[in-house]
Amino acid sequence: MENLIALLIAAPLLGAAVLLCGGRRLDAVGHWIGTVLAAASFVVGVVLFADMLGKDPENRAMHQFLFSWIPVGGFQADVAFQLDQLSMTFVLLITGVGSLIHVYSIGYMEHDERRRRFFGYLNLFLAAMLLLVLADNYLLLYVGWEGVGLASYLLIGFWQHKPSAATAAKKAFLVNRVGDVGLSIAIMLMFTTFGTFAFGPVLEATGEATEGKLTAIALMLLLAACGKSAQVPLQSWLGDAMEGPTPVSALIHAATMVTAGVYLIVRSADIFNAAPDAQLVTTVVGAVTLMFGAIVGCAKDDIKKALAGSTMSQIGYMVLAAGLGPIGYVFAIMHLVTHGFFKAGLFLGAGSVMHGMNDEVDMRKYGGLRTYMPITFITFGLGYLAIIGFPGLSGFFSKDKIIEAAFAKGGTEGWILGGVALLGAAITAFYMTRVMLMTFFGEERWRNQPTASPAEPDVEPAAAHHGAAASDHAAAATGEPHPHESPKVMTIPMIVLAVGSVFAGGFFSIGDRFIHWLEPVTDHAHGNPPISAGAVTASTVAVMVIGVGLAWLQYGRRPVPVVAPRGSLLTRAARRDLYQDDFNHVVLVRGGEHLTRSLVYVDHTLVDGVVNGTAAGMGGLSGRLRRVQNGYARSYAVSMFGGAAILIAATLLMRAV
Amino acid sequence: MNPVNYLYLAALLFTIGATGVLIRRNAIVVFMCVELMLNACNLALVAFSRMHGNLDGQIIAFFTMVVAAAEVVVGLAIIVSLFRSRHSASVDDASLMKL
Amino acid sequence: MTQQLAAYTTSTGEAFQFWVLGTVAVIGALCTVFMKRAVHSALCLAGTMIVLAVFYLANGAYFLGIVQIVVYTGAIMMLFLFVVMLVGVTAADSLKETIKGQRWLALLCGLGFGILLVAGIGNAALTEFNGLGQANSGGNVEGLAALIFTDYVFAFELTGALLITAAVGAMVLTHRERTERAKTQRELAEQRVREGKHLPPLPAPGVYARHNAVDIAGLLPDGTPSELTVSKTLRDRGQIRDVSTEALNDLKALEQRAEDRLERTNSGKSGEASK
Amino acid sequence: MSFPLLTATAVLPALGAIATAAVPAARRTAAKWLALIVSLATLVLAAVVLVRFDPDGDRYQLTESHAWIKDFGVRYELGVDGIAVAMIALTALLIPFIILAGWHDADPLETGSKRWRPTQGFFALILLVEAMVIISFEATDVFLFYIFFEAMLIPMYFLIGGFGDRAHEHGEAAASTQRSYAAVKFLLYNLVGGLIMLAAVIGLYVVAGNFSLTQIAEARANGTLDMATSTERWLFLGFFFAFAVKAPLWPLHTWLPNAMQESTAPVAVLITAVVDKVGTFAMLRFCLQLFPEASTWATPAILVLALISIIYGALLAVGQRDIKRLVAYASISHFGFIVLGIFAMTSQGQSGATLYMVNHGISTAALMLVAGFLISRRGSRLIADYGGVQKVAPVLAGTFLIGGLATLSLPGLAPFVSEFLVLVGTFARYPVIGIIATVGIVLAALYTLVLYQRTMTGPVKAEVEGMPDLRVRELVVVAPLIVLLIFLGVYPKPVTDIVNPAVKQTLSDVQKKDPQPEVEASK
Repeated sequence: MENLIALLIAAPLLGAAVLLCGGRRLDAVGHWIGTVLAAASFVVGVVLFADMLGKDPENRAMHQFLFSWIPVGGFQADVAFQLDQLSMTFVLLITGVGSLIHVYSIGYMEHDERRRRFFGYLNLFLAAMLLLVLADNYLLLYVGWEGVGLASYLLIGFWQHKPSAATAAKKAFLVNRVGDVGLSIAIMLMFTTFGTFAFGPVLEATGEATEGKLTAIALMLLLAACGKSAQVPLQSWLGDAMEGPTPVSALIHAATMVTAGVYLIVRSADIFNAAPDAQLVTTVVGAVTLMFGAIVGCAKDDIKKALAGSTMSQIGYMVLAAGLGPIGYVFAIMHLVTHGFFKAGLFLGAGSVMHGMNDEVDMRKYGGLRTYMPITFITFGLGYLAIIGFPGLSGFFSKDKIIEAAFAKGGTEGWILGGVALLGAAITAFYMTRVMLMTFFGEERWRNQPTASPAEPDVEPAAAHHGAAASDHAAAATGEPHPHESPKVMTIPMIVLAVGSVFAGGFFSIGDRFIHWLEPVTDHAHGNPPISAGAVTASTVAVMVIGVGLAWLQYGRRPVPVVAPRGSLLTRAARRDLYQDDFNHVVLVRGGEHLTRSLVYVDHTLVDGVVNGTAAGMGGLSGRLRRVQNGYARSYAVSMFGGAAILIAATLLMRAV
Repeated sequence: MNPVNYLYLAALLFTIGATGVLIRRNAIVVFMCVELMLNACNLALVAFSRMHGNLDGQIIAFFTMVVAAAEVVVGLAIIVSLFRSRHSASVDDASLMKL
Repeated sequence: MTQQLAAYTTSTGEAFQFWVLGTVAVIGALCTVFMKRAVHSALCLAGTMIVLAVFYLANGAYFLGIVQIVVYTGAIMMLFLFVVMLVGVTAADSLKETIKGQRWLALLCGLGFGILLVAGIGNAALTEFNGLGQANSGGNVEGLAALIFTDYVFAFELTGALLITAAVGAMVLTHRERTERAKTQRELAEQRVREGKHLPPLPAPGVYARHNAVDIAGLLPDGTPSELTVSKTLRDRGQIRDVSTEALNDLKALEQRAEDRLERTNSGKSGEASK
Repeated sequence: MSFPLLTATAVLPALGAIATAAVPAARRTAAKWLALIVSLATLVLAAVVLVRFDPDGDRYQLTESHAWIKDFGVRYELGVDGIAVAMIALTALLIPFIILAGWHDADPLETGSKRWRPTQGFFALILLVEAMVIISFEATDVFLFYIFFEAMLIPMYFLIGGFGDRAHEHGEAAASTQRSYAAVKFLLYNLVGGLIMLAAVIGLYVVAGNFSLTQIAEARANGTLDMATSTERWLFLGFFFAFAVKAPLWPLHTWLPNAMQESTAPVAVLITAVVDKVGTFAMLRFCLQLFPEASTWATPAILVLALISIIYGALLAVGQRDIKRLVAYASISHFGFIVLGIFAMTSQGQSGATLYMVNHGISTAALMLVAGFLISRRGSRLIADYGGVQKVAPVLAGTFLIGGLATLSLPGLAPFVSEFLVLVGTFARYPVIGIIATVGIVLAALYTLVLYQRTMTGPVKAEVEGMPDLRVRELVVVAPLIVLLIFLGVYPKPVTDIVNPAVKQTLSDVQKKDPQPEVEASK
């Protein structure tokens, strides 16, 4: 059975290789190859899962050693895999949601001439992501870690001819690189501390290391997690990453890749457990991000960016939970999985809306779409209910547990964290209701509204490619969109995900199934909140209702203006990502530009100048000296004569002395 | 009178000749000045001969004369051919060494 | 006489001779350097050399004294004069210095060098003069011959070789071998036509009958001299006599005389001019 | 006596160079093929060396030793250790690609011209450089090494000064002026370095009495050769200076951007991927073995210089407007990593540095050669003159991206392995320096991606429209390099197996041991 693990990665990797090297002759079948191989990987995952269920919970982990990768002195890196319950959860999520999104993309990218390549990149992503969660040491995890970064880079910048997409892709890669530095330093620290960086030995040896070292390692891991999971302060790339095609946003920037940071923290649980300071920092990062994302999500008019803010916020919950230690790990992962379902569903729904609206993303130009695209409306609505934590749906179970665990942290910290989480839940309900109302309810603001005109340079070009019918092209030309439901190949994945959003949470929670499943890997401790669990649940529901109500007052009762009003100070700040990008731009980009420019100048004038100056000095000196060599024999004779005189004088002087 | 005076005279003549070489541009005059320097040397040699009481100084002076004769022959030939090609006997005109 | 030469001091006669002739020699040397014309320089040098010959004789170098006169003054200086004539007797050098600082440097060096030499001689302990009495006892020429053919025979042979080489060298240097066939008259004519100048023969030099010399440029109708009329060699040497002003003056005088004879007045001429 | 395999490996390209130069003027293509075949034959010989070399055997293998200049104790001594074998393999591997990539770089400007525009010379010079580089890697006699270390400059000078990019924005005359400036700068820098090294070589002879690396190192190790501390330090500095110029290390680097900018892409690859490696290789072989104590003494200063190189080179790469200059500054940054790895004095660092030399050779070759293909299409080196190439020439853009990703050390590609080893090796002994060096990783991503974004993405520029994609010859050049990059990234064990024993011995020369992990140390 162990030998199948490599197959999980091999299938999509093969797909990527074939699709990217295959050339145009595979254009016709490329998307099917990609989808089939993704599905094959899912099937293998299911087989392995079934096998795992049949085993004793304590002995479910499987290992596969392929070959020795980098053996140098005491530095031994192997290509070896480890499949335990935690990895298994991820494998199923990645391959399952991944396969669904492959199917969805067949429809979404139908008219894109580079669809084969798109599927190649998607397969590459799946392979890298699976490598990330299957690696049995941190260095191999690092390979997957950067691999998903690469795939993300390629997919965000898939429409490369748009400068904004190319810039967003670059930004994502760079910000992630900063996080990656954290991971690489963490690995180095592990190597110098433990002499190894394989999961097993490192996590077993945590007791022997000093707390200072462990805190350092944990903080570096947290830095890496911040980069990959878009946590403050490295969150700025996620909003821009929405330049990528929507299936990419759903798969990579909502369901899987961005949650890798949570995986890393939970995987390194033993290290974090031994470093309480680092845990505290983790919870703070999570809390700050969940507020940050939520506030940003409230102000964005771009549907994808609003959802991106929401993603950030939800991952903030997970990181917060992960920072709580054994009382939170399981719930972090559980929220991760349910979030994977409903957020992917929401993004696919958003994609479907855009698909029907000539790739318009501004929600102010939506409205009343529920009658035109009923399936999208229902699936999106179910996802919406799940994310706001409507009782009985997925989000309710997972989020409620996190809030409970936050309170259970105890002391002032517990109250603050719990309060923030609760407030976050209210804001979540507010902004999601806002999205829902602006998109599917209210008046049809797209009437007589030329949406994203094709002349506009940075319009998603998919408008030209996947209008599905010729009439759409005509509509694009006249400007007014004709909302319509998407084809089945797109709606079926949405339906499947909606089902997941509804039932996954309940399924996991009944009988604490998920806790028992993960407990052998992550340890679980039951937290005891200072207030009863029932009270927490009640307040969660209450704030959710308040959030929904406020949103209805704001956007349901009153008509939504087509042009965004100026808004309050907070709104304006939130629209600009709380000025975080401006800060980056002024301090890092501008500063960097000045630095490099002045360095180029320094290199040219100072470093090179010393050399060139020496050369010029020599040249000048020889030029002067050359003038003495005027070519007249007589003047040479003078120097000879003078030289002779000097020689005689010297001789006489020497004799005199 | 001390015969050393001959040496002083020779030194004076030699210096005048040398200065002439440096100052004059006409190759022929320059050449004459060279001859003057040689003659000054000869005078010194003859005086030395007298000083030491042997004839070696005179022998050297004799050789100097012979060599000077050879030098004059070649030198004048050079001047003539230079004049033919450049229509000038100025040493400054033969400045091909100049860059 | 040999006794006297052996003495530390010389006779008064020799001292008198030295001071008088020495002065002459120095003046001659200075004139050699500072005379504008090469001919004058050569003559002055010859004078200096003769003085030196006398000094040789006075110093007991009889053979050298004679050789100095015969070979140096007689032969070598004549060679110089020949060359001077070849290059142009009358051409006077400009003594103006063209190289910046050359003259001052040269004078400075000369002065310094001279002082050093004098200082060196003054410093040397030259108090003992043996005189040539003993060396010349068997005759000066015989003494020299004995040395040349014994101790210095090798140098002597080499000198002979040097002389021969010099002779050959001089011939090689001055001899011009025709490397190509001389152009025929026809070819020369064709070349002139091709170059498009001087198709007719060059004009003759001389102005009227009064200045019928080859170094005088003929005058063009406007009274300016035409260098073309003078031989190329003279032109290159710069030995052209310009008589254009003279000719114009002559013409003016001629006209004046003619007017005087015809009793024309200046007023009439000016009146004519005002027309 | 056995077959002199090492001599043959070096002599074959030298003979090939002569033969290529002797090909008649009109038979230009024949000369190219001859050069290619000779370089491939050299590759075969290098492969034989690789196979015959036993990683676990003696330190120097396949040795040859003949008296040469008896009066000065100069011997013709050759021998290879694992590091040298890796470098020879790299050199022999890259030359065929360089020749193939430069196939048309030295063609006559006007077609049909029979004038001897030096096509033959171009390929002959490349082979000559190969011969000299290979023998530099093989020489175990300091004097012999010195001779070829210096002689290499002559063909390189002509390659830089004589052959530039075909098109140039300021016309051929300006290009020629800049070329000769670059070539002279290259020559002067390296000559100054070489001169100082010559003094040190002579000094070494005065102290040691012979030039044999093995003898001196042995005498140093068992204490029979005692050097005064100051003497050893001066000699070390003399050697190191020359190698630092060639490597090039900040602040002796400014010749590299000029040289790479002005020469054709294959020659630029030759400079940075092959010739410069002699500098870092020589640090490892000569500086550490001959002067172990002085090396330890100088380590802090050198590490700081290397660190400056890494960050400074990367920052300057970000600020460049010229593609080739950008790659040159990136190379300076990478050479900083190599030097860092060597002087970290850990097995990871030095193995990583050796691996880095190999990987950097391949990755720069891939990036630079593709850049060269790009430049030859548009006739401009300026980044701003490109845009949207990805749309018209996707394969070109893809290979360029892979080359760039290799340059930024993406995991899965070969340079990652070496860079990480260098960083880990440095971190183990000097944590602060290791952490600062990681900034270089971020900056590498910045300059690579900025370069890719500005040239390949965005709207298609008018001048770029209709640009042909990679041709078969170009694909033949690039594809194997990329395959190699991926292979060595996934499975670098073949190289590390060869290199590790040699590194171990070098470390024992300087009497250093890897630092123990903390947990074990506390036990």
